[in-house]
Amino acid sequence: MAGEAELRLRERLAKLRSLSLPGGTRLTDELERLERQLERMTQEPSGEEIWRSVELARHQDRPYTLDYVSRIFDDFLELHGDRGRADDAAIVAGLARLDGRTVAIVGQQKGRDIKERTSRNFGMPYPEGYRKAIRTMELADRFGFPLFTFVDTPGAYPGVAAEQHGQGGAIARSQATMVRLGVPTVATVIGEGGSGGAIAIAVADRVLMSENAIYSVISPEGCASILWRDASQAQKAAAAFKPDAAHCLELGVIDAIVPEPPGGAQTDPDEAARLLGGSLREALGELEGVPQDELRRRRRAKFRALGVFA
Amino acid sequence: MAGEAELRLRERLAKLRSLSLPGGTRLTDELERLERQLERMTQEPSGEEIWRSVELARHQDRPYTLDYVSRIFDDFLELHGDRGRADDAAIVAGLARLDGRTVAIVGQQKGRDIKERTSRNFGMPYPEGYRKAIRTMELADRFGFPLFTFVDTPGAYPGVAAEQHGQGGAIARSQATMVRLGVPTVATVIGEGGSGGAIAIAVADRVLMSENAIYSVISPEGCASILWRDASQAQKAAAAFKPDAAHCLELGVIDAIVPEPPGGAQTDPDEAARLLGGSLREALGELEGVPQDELRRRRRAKFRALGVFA
Amino acid sequence: MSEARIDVSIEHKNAPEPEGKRHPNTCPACASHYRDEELDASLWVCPHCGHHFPMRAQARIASIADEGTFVEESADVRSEDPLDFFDLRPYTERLAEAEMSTGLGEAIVTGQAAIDGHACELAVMDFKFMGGSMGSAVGEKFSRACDSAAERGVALVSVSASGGARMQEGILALMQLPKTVCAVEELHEAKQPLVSVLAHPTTGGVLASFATLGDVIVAEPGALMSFAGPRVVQQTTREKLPDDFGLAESNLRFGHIDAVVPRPELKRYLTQVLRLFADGR
Amino acid sequence: MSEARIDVSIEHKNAPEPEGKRHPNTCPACASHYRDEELDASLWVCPHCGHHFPMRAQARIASIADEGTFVEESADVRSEDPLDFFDLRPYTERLAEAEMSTGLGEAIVTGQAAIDGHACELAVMDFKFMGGSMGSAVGEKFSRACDSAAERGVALVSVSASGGARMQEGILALMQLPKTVCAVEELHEAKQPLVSVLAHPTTGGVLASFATLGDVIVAEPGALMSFAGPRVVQQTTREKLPDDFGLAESNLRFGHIDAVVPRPELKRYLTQVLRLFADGR
Ligand SMILES: [Zn+2]
Ligand SMILES: [Zn+2]
Repeated sequence: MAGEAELRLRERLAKLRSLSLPGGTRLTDELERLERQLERMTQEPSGEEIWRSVELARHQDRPYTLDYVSRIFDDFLELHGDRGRADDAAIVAGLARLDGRTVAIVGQQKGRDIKERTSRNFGMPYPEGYRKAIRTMELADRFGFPLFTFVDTPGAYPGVAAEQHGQGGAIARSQATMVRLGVPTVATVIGEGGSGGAIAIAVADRVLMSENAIYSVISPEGCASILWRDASQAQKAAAAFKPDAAHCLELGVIDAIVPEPPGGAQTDPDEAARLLGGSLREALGELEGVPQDELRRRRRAKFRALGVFA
Repeated sequence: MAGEAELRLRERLAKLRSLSLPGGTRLTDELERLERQLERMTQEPSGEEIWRSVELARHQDRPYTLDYVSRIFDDFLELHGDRGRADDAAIVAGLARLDGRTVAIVGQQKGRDIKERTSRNFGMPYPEGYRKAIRTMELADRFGFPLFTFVDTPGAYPGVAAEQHGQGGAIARSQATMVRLGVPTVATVIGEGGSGGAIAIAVADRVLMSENAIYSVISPEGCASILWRDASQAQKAAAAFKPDAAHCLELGVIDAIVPEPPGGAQTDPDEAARLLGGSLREALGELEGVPQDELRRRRRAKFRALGVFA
Repeated sequence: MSEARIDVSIEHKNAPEPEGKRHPNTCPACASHYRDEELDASLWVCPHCGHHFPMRAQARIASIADEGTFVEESADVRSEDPLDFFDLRPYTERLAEAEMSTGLGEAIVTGQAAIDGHACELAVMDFKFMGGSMGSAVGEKFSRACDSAAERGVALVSVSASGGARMQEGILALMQLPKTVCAVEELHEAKQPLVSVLAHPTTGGVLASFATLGDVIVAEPGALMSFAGPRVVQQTTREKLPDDFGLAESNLRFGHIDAVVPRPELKRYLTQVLRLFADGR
Repeated sequence: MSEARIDVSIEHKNAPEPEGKRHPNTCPACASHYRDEELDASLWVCPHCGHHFPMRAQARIASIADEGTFVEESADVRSEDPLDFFDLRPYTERLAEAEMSTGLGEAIVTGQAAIDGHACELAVMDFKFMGGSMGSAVGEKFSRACDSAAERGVALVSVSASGGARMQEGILALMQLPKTVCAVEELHEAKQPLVSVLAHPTTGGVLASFATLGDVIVAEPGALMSFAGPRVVQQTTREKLPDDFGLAESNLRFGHIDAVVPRPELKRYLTQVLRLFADGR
């Protein structure tokens, strides 16, 4: 959908925009120059292109969290359980090494075959899953492990038991935990970034998004059935609320787009992992050495700045 | 069972013993003098006297946590729920004022009539109760409220669901939370201090114990049925493991004994509350102004020092 | 299957009446009908059966703030339309209509106030403004209210009533969740509490952000508080929903709130909470 | 009633065989019989069916520490008898007998070691010494092991096997819970992890203190880990216990441990954990 050059350009633009300019005209000039360049290079993704992202983000052969983890990290040690009531397989958590350095990992996990899909609840976590995420984040914080999260969920599970176990509060507290962490954090939306269930583990210093991933406040079908009163208008809804990576970057919601192999990550998972690995290393590199308090301050400032209002 | 003079003497002794002596002979002399005085004044509580404590500690008319809270504190606001799965009525938690100053309260609560006893599970908490305690402690810590806990439980509930919900881990984490608090903490064993279920909320800067309360590693009946293989030997077991306040003070497990009205707290709950209120104020007074880190350091040193070995 | 792995036991209790299409002043619980002034005088609680009608933001503020103490802040903050969103109608048109019909600039009203003499900050949502949905303007106003409370060293009392995030702002609406969470975190760093009052309904993104981060959380009787609405749950799971699904009373039982507080007692309750938090320092 | 208020749903799975009175080298699962040397060679795991026999502290240390690396610490710490405790026999006599029959000074052995080259501290309990019960000496030795690990900047690996607190030391035994919790807290302040391995059985006071505070917690297959033992639960509640009540496998399902690790894989697993925690700093 977008060439690598364009992605880099968008990324650079987003970074420039996020800088608090110390009165420098020079920077503003560069910003304008880059924006013009980008405009020439590309138009807005069309409705069809956006829908193609929705389809690719949900493609059954798309790499899932553990597919990336096994390719990018060494020595993955999965941790289980929320230390309270359950082990929710829709969220995987653990420790691993990246270039010899230990990091913590939290991600939603969909299943490949019917049996695994069911056992992982199609990547839709219960509150217990978010509590497992929280305790893993706290472990990372205690030992100074950088945290990588991988977002790939249609949404938090909307079931009776999930509500009774406190789905809303668990999502809120997972976000609050991420806000408090004193370690570098990098979140990547690798497939479906579905609403509250996604943001619960995505309040990170750097938020990346795979080229064909989607990130949205509601599913296209959900939006269509509420606003158009017709779930089959999903494509129209997606075109309206623009869940694609290019728009998310433009809105400042993500910091960079992770390129995928031509045709999508599912065509070449190894190459997709190589590209994602590069982006993760780059993002972590930008964060290392930043003092804890400064990390927290910048993270809060970044999310506090999101939104468009008059 | 013991005169007020004796209690004060024991208390003074316990405090002297707990000081880390900076090479001072003078203090050691005083210690010896006090010990001789105490010896003259009293013998060890006999087996019968210990059993009398067991009976009084369990007396059906004995004041429970809320009876003391309503008499000692103003403006009690009960907080409910563990923010996860349940509200366990065997533990009450909340905020209140003591002499105009806001404090946090956590305590086990038995029921007065059959219906309340059942709904409060006879004061035997589930893990959910300890999770409510933990979140209340964290609230106190966040806002700098001193914490008062009241111990009155036969023990943590030994049920299938309680085990499945992580009874052991909840008790351990409640203790760990108390170790970390940066606010003054005062625990009082007001009735039955039953084993792990009791210590879960008793890892405090000052640990008080009502004159006729008991504090023990196992119930007399449980001990008898294991060691004597006969639960009816409970009285013999109690005499052997000495759960009474005088012995707890002698062993350094508690810091002071709270006097009760003659015949026990049940004979005059108002007077019992007046006496307890005085002890709580005194204990808090000793802790106020101590910096957070120093509070934590002393608390850890105190519990690290408990035990007798060669 | 996955339901069976994670414990799914549910409990059933007395059901509220279905809403249907009635006159807004007809009590859905007992079918009594009232004039506006009657309900206004009774804090929009049915004098006959105690049912809690939805309460507008200004009425809410009047019911808890001391007379003449409320000073609105951030009144000029307005929503934009960053996505040029158009469903059956343009988002801008919906906004204009909401402003016209409610007299409010957005779905939340914030400002300084005193409750029984205790200075505090208020953030009160109004369900009538686009279903109390949270977009960038609501997120900004709530966050500024946190800042105002932190700066002035007072508690923030929020009253939520929201269907969730505002779809018309797309991903930026979702970003109001972490934004408000960050704001609450900064309030907490200033050692000031958030007292969260959940009115009917508090669902979706508002429940999954600031509303459940209250240091004290209470709900009004019969208020729905659920992340997913009953219809979504029903459609997704095909489960039979318990009669009290997501209601305040069931949330109290499941440990998610501190109390269910009837509206006539709310001011007294808030006074106690503010007094306790003020005396701690 | 109270059971019904808090969700009590339970699950049933395949039962282990009851223990009964057999020769200690007869497998309770498949009834195969072995000589000591045979079981020693198989890490006390039944070569026929995989049942995990209890393992003595020295054999455990030999099975996970690199050869020749273990240096015992606090070997001279011994229990006292602060209560002059006498049940059917004096506590001092029970202690002497335990020391004679086990060759150990107490129910825990602690010291420095290396696991596949990773320096660490070990704290290994021995169920044969008075049922692995925790009195003042066990608490002190465990706590000193935390200190030693903190000072040397290495992880602490504990292997627990315990019936709980040692009744014969009365309230002082209970105080070993907060004491060891404080020690773990000090280990954490030194940024060093506790890796907790639960062997059969880990119950009562040991489960309710350091054993469940591990940064990583694993259990051996079939190990009982419960705060209250099955008999107490049965007697108190008159409930029918699930067949896998309190077993490692059910604790994994309920979210309390990270993994069930068969004994032959334990050294490899610990190596990975130590490597990960060592590379973080
Ligand atoms: Zn009515
Ligand atoms: Zn066998």
